[in-house]
This record gives sequence, structure tokens and C-alpha cells, in this order.
Amino acid sequence: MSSPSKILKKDRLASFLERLLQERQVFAPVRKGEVILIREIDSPSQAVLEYRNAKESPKSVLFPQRETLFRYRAEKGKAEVDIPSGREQGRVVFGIRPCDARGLLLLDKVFGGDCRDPYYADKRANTVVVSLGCANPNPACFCLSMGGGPCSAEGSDLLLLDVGDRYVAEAGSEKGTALLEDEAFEKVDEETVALAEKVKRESKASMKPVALKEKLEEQLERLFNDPVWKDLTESCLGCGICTYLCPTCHCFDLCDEAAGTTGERIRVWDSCQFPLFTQQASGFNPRPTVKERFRQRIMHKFSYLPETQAMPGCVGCGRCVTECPVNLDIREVVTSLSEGNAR
Amino acid sequence: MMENPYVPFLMRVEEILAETDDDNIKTFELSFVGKADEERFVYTPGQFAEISVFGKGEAPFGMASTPTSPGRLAFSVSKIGVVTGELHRMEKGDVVGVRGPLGNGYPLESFKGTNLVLVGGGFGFSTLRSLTNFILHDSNRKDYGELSVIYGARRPGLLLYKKDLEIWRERGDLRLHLTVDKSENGWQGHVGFVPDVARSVAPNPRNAYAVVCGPPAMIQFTLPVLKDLGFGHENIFLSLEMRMKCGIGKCGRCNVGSKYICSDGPVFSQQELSHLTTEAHG
Amino acid sequence: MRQLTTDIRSMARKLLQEKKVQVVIGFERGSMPLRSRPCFVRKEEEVDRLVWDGFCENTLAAYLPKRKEKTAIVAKGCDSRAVVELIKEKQVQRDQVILIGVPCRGMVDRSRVEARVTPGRILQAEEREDLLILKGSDFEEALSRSDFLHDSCKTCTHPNPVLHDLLAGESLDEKNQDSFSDIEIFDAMTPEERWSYLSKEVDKCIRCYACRNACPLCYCPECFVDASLPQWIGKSTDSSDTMIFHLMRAYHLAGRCVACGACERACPVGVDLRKLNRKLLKDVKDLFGYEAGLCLDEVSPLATFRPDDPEHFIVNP
Amino acid sequence: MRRMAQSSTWEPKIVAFLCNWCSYAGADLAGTSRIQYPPNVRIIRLPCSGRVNPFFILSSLQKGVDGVLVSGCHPGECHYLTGNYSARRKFALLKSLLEFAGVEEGRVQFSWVSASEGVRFARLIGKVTARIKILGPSKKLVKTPARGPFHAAVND
Repeated sequence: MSSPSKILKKDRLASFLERLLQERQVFAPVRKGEVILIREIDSPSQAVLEYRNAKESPKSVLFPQRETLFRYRAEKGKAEVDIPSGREQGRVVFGIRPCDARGLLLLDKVFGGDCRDPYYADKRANTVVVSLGCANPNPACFCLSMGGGPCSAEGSDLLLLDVGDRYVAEAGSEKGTALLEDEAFEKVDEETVALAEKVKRESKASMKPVALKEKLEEQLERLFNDPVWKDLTESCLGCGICTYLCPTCHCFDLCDEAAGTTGERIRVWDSCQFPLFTQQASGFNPRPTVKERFRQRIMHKFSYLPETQAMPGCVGCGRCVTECPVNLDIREVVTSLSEGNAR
Repeated sequence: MMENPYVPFLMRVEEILAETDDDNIKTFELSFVGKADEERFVYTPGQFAEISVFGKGEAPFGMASTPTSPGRLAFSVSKIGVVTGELHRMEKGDVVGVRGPLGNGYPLESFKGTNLVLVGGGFGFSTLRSLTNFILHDSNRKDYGELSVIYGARRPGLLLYKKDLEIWRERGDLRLHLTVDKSENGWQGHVGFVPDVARSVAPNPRNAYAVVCGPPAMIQFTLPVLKDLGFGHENIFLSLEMRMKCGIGKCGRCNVGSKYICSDGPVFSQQELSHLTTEAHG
Repeated sequence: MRQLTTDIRSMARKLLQEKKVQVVIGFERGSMPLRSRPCFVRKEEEVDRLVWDGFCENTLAAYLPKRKEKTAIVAKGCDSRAVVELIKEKQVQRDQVILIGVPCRGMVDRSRVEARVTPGRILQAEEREDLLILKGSDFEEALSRSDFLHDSCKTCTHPNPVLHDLLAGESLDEKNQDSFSDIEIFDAMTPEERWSYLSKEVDKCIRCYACRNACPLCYCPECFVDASLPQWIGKSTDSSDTMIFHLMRAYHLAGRCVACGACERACPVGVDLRKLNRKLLKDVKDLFGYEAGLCLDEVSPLATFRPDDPEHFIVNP
Repeated sequence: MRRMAQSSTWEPKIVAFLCNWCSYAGADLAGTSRIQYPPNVRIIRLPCSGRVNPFFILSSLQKGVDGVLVSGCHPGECHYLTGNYSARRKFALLKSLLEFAGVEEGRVQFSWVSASEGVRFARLIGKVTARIKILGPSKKLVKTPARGPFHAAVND
């Protein structure tokens, strides 16, 4: 094992979280009614670590569904703009799944790059990601086929692997290594390392790979104008579930909310699946039906992002698979596209 | 580029000029409220900016002015939606927000020493006006070869920038071909569609670039004409339009294939576009 | 169940063979256990994709508006009621659609089943009469299917198609009148309690509009949430905007909602959309004596009036 | 704190959507007849009570008015024959739905006032205003203005 690792006994987890909470905002899986969501916690007992995956992805911690960009006051002949102070408190995103941690890497690329997005980047710079490996991936999970894995540390500063009464904690970055300095962590022994390796092996083996022919990107380019899209998307209702729950989808809208002479410009999530997303003021819409919009979603994830960001816009978390009201399964869609024909 | 790319700076409305006889297109001349903003705003023809009407939102417009006349920016606005409707209600002295310059602009370096054919239709002419005035400026004219401008509108009353057109007509170093789809009010000029005019004018493709900007139908029929005349894909540039929001390649809506019109464009060579899978252009 | 599948397939095959329709919209096996999903069959040789089981929860009538082909649709009671409303609202032409009616014993709510067997993984699910047999990697369990039905199926009073051209299987007994006791109980709470309950529900909403898009009667070319001139409500998850969205979504379906429950089932975060929907179902019934989707000749309650309509709420100074 | 300091001087803001052919004229008559009524209503004239889009009511509440009144012609007297009959069904459902959701009874009210009923109009406004005063400032459905440097001063 090359990365620094230690042991965190489960009975010492609460004290570790307690110390994190003293200095930073901690976001963790919590139970809300029947579902698990990633929310800010104020006590270690709120965190639920025996769970499959959260209903919503953790992207909202860094890219909230609604965010104020600036406030203004505008009157006849004058205007003032005020930007919310950029000082972001340190954050820990604790106990998210490895797929979601990896999803943040794509957001990093999109919101970083040549033109840095200060709202995302300021939060991100002060964020530590502690993920929790999956011993029991869901039937809908396919992280392995998207280049990640149920116990992949990619995108995590610290990866925890559950080996019974303790976690093995592997640091994936300096931020993670720094966390290992906490007194709750103990030196790792060989027996525990072997257990962790077993968890990794077994969880990987339990996953069914998505059958992808090699050159999905090329097939997609070739199939852009193919009638196959009509067949693939016929059952699509055109709602935004798949994009809103997705850990990598990041499209947004900017709008003004005014109250008299003051107001604010906000950023809100938007979805390429909505008809108005690309409709021009003239009424012309380059993506007028579900077919074009669904195609955009697939092309963006599996052709455009691999080309521009060297990473697909999908980490295989399976949310769109389980939550789609009509079970339009993205795994089947990519499989059939990679074969060059309809399912 | 600004430190926070989402926050506009302020500009004041100095002049409002009704361009068309139906009053649907007005040109707004804006001055910088802050001196520092003026210094930061270094642009080339073909770039655009997002104009904010506080409380209503933003919309993108190509600069119709040129960097050769500093201190002011001009934007032509067609009254069509929420923001543009509100802009049309504005008066001299009102303040708007501006973010920019955005996009890549026309490839002026490549154009140097070559002949240029600018083909524009309707509202899409605004950045070609900027390009034309830029080239015609005393300090630039010698850097470029022959300049032909083919510009059409549905009818004479809808031609933009009539004062510029008058001046250009008087100049010996520019060939101006105006056309309208339909004549009216004693129009003395040419009647016909832009692609047909392009064919009859038959600009020489040797050492030349063509720049096309206009409604989709015009582009669709002009490209084959340019091809017939001998213009290669790499020598034809287009300025594309799509619904935009952020203007910096993040919000995800204005892509043609893997490129964002706002940040990779809006100006693309036909060569570049031929590699893109897209529903949007031509 | 098997017999119904066989019946549906043979009806679909015949319709396609005789070129009476170009497409049959029905259900096929889904990609995961406990799921069936909409499918569109255009060729005879694909007819065997069609299935009928307790997971056919989607309201297929949502696919009918704007469809140009002649279409056959597998229709449960609620689907048929939606078709009736769509015909009345001139979104579907009666002679363009053939209804393959299927009496429905209610559909299984997979989230309830999954909650029951957590943390096990269900690998296979099948139905035998009234039993739901679940198999996992390390367990097998038989549940009584009627304990795991969707809420909307539990209160359904029209399990048989009210309009059909063909009928698969045999009609089931009609159920008792809906008592709306849930609404009466809720109404008995204080306004503050009701407000706080609904506010909490609505705060879960992520504005994905799946409820709207899954609804067979939500076919407006431009929904009020999308309108920009004027913009009626904001686009964010602001609590006031979201509450108004839900109130108005329900209100716009007043006298049109056929209680199919597609909206509740589509919601990924489990907003209790039933409360508002059922309040309006109850009011429409109590005030105007109307139940949507039962009869092609009945005028919709908000498209008509009676001079002696209730006006107990009018202020008389 | 500010809310408490205000409470003694708080006056409700009420929007009244009035039919041009009856209630609006009734309001006019009340005015020209110099009949006193509370000054809390802001009148918006519409061609018919049937023109009232439910969003007019909800948007008003969202923007922070304390009460909404809709008034049209008495049943049978609609200038367009049946506009108020259709409206009556819509209003019945809307009012019931809002109250079911927990919006206070009386926050949204409906009435009929004819062009000759200046006195009735004044009494109506008195009654509506009194009811809304009892309810106090509206909070539910109000879209809370964003908090920030520019907002505190403006939203007083």
C-alpha cells in the first residue's frame, strides 16, 4: 500500500467528528424521513454511515441549487453592486461514496480551467473530502465501468474502508494525510490491511460491468444523426431527475430576483432536459424535442467531456438508473450506442 | 478578464438611436462609469458582452462599436424578450451592467494582408459593422487588402447603420453591395437575396477570407455559393448564435458539439465546424 | 398475470398485423427487479416484449398527446380515465387510439418493498397470485402484495377501464366510494399544523418537474413555471416559489386529475403530492358532484357552471 | 424587534381586484358620495371577475400584501353574461385549497358589489380590512427578500 494509511476504530469516530466540527462545517449523510441526504451536521450522531448512497449527490455542498452571485441596488440613473464576501469556512464532506467523490473531480475541471469560477473554487479550496468505500454496491451501480471503483480513492482526500469494528483510512492527498494526524487514528497492522484488501476485491467482484464496445466516443460521433435516438428516447418524460441527482451535471441558469429597487442575481441549477434550456427569445429552439435534449445529455457525458476534460461526465453512481420514473437505463443506452444500434 | 466573471461593471446610456423604421432595433451607445473598467475592456471586433438590466437579467450582444473609437461601446438590440424589452424602455442617463469582453472575436491576425468579403444579413450585421469600421480606420486600413461588404435586409427600412452605409458608399477603398429582399419607398438599390448577390459579385477567393454572419437561412444558402466561388472551408468564418447565459463556457447550453459558442466562439471557421456534431449551425 | 400478458400480446399482434395501429404502447420488463417500463412496439416480431405484472405503474396515457400515429395503448382504469379527459380536452382523437383495457389489481410500490428487505439486495422478484416472491443473494421472502401497493392504488375506485376497445382478462369488482378520510383528518388539524406539514414536504422539492411531466393531463405547450412574460414564479427552490408551484400544479388539475398517482410515483424525493391532489378531488366532488375521466359526454367542472353553485364563501357586508 | 415596534402602527396592505362594470364603479360611487372607508386597499381594475388569474392572487401574497379581495358583479348580472359564474367555481376551489394549505381564512376574500352599491362597497372594505387586521401581517407565501447590505433599508 503506497498511500499513508491508519486505522480508525468505530468507537473513536464520534470524537474525531467532534474535533472536525469544532473547526469546520461538516457535511455528512443524514436521514431525512425515508431518504438519506448529504446535509450539514452539528453533532456526530446525526451522521448515518450504514447506508447505500444518498438520494441526492453531494455536489450541492460546493454548487448549491440556488446561490447568490451578487446583490444590487438600481434606481433611475444609478446602480450599485455588492459581492458577497468570498471568505468560506473550511468544510469537510464526510462519508460520501467514492463515485461521488470522483464526481467532484469533474466539477473541479469545469469550474476551474482558464476561467475560474470563484463561487465554486473558494468553497472547494477549503474542502476536505472523506469518502466511505462501498462493500456492497447497489445493483444499479456501475462505477467500475466508468473508470472508478467501489473503493476507489480517486477524488477523495481520505478513503475509509469498513472492516468490521474499524475503518482503514487511506490518505489520497496532503489534506488527507493531515487529517490522519488526529489522535483518533492508530497505526495500521497487517491483518487489518489484508481485511481491507479483501473488501476491495470482493466489492469489485460483486459488480456487473456495463458491456461497452471500445470506441463509444467514435460511435457517438457517427450516430449523432442516426434514427436510433428516437427509439432510445421514446419513453423519456423530459423531466430533470437524471440531471439534478447526477453528481457531475452542472448546467445552470442565471436569473435576477428583484424586490423594488434592490435584488440579487442568483445562479440556479438548470437542466439540458428542459425545453426552455436552449430556446431563444425568438422562439427558435435548436433542441426542440426530447430526442435532441436526451442526445445532448449523452453526448455531453460520453463524447464532449471526454474530449474537453479528459473525463466522462458519468461516474456510475446509478442514481439516474434507480430514480428515472420510466426506467430509462443509461447503462443500456450506452451499451446499445456502443454497439452502433438501438436496443 | 475580470476577477469574478459573473459580476458586471456599470455603464451609462449616452445615446439611443432607432435603427429600423419599425422601431424594433435600437443601438445603445454606452460610456464607462468607472475609468478602470474602461482600461480593462480591451476587445476585438466579433466579441460580445452580457448586458444586465438589474432586476430583469442579462442578454448577450455583439459589440457594434470598434476599439478604434475608445470610451464608448455600442450595442444594437432587437426588442424580443424580457431584457431586450426593458432595454428598449431605457433612456439617456440610465445605468446598465456589462460583463465582457467575451468570446474570441474575428481572427484579425489571419486577416492581415488578405482580401476580405464580409457577408451579412439582418440583425447579424452588427459585429460586421464593427469589423468594417475597424479595418477602415486610418491606422489599420493599410494592413488589409481589398474589402467587400455584402449586406442585405428584408426591406430597406430594416437596414441598420444607415449613416455608416452612406460614408462607406463614398469611400473608394470599400466595395459595398446592399440588397433587400423586397423593395419599398423608391429604393434605388439592388433587390434580391444575399446569396444571389454574393454569386453575382463573385469575389475572388485568392488570398481572401469570407466572413458570414446572419440568419440561419442566409448562412445555409451562402456557404454553397462561397464554395462554388472557390473559398475553402478554412477561409470561411462564421459567427454563430445560440441561447447563452454565463458567457464563459460553464452553464452548459450554447454548445455546438464539444465547443461552446460563448467561450470557444462565437467565431468559427467552417473547417472547425465541419468537425463538430451539432444541431445548431447552418 | 401470465394470462393477461398472453392476452395483451395476442391483441397487440393482431392490431399490428391488421394494420389497425402503427404502434402499441405497453409495458416491458425493466432493467431491474421490481420494475416494468413503458415500451413502444411497432413490429409484430417485437410483440413478445410486452408484459403485464404488478410493476406496470406508469400512466401510459401521458404518451398520447401530440402523437400522430394511430396508437393502441394498454390501459388500466386510471389510464382509461386519463384518455377520457384527453379526448374531452381535444388532445387525443377518439378514432386515433385503441384502448387495450386491463383490469388492474393495483401496482406494487417498490420503495416499500425495498425498505422492507433493507439491507439485502433484491435480485429477482416475481408474483404468484397475491404473493410477491423476492429473491436475493442470501434470502428468499414472500410478501403479501396487497400490503405493498402504491397509495394511489389503495384509494383507487375504478380498477376497471372505464373506456376500452378490447379487454384483457375479466373485470374486477368495483371498489367502494373513496371516503377521503385522510383529507378529513388532515383538515381537522390547525392551519398552522397543516402549513408546517406542507412546507416541510415542499421543502424537499428539487424542482425537477417529474410530477408535471409524468402527469397525463399536463400537456401545456408552455407551463406556468416556464413562462417569462410574465414570470409567475421564480426558478429556484425558494420555499415560497416552490409552495406556489405545488399549489398551482394541483389547482391546474382541478376537475381534470384522474387520481392515477403518476406524479407521486415520479417524485424522486417523496414530496406528499397526494394531499393537495386529493383535497381538490374531494372539493370537486363535494362542490360540483364531478369525478374526472368517467364519461366522455360530461362537461368538465371548470368549463361550466350552475347559477345555484355554492357561494358560501362570498363575503356579504 | 422591528416587527414589535411596528405592531401598534401596522396597517394592512390589501389589493382589491375589481370588475370594471360593477365593483369598480361601486368604489367610484363610494368615493364621489364621500362615504368613508379604510384607506388600506389598492384597487386594480379588471374587465371582469372572470379575468382574475389565480396567479394575480398568489403573486400578490408572494409580494407581501396582507390581504386580497376580489369583487365582481352579482350572479346573473355579469356584463359578459357568465364571467362571474365561471369565476365563482374557480374561486371556490382556490380559496378552499389555500385554506387547506394553512393560509389563514380571510386572507383572500371574494364578494359581489354592483355599480350602484357605493355603501355596500364601503362596508365591504371595512369588513375585509377589519378581518385582515385581526389576522395580522401576512407571512405565509411571502417571498422573503434576500438579506444583504441593500435590503434592510428598503423593505421597511
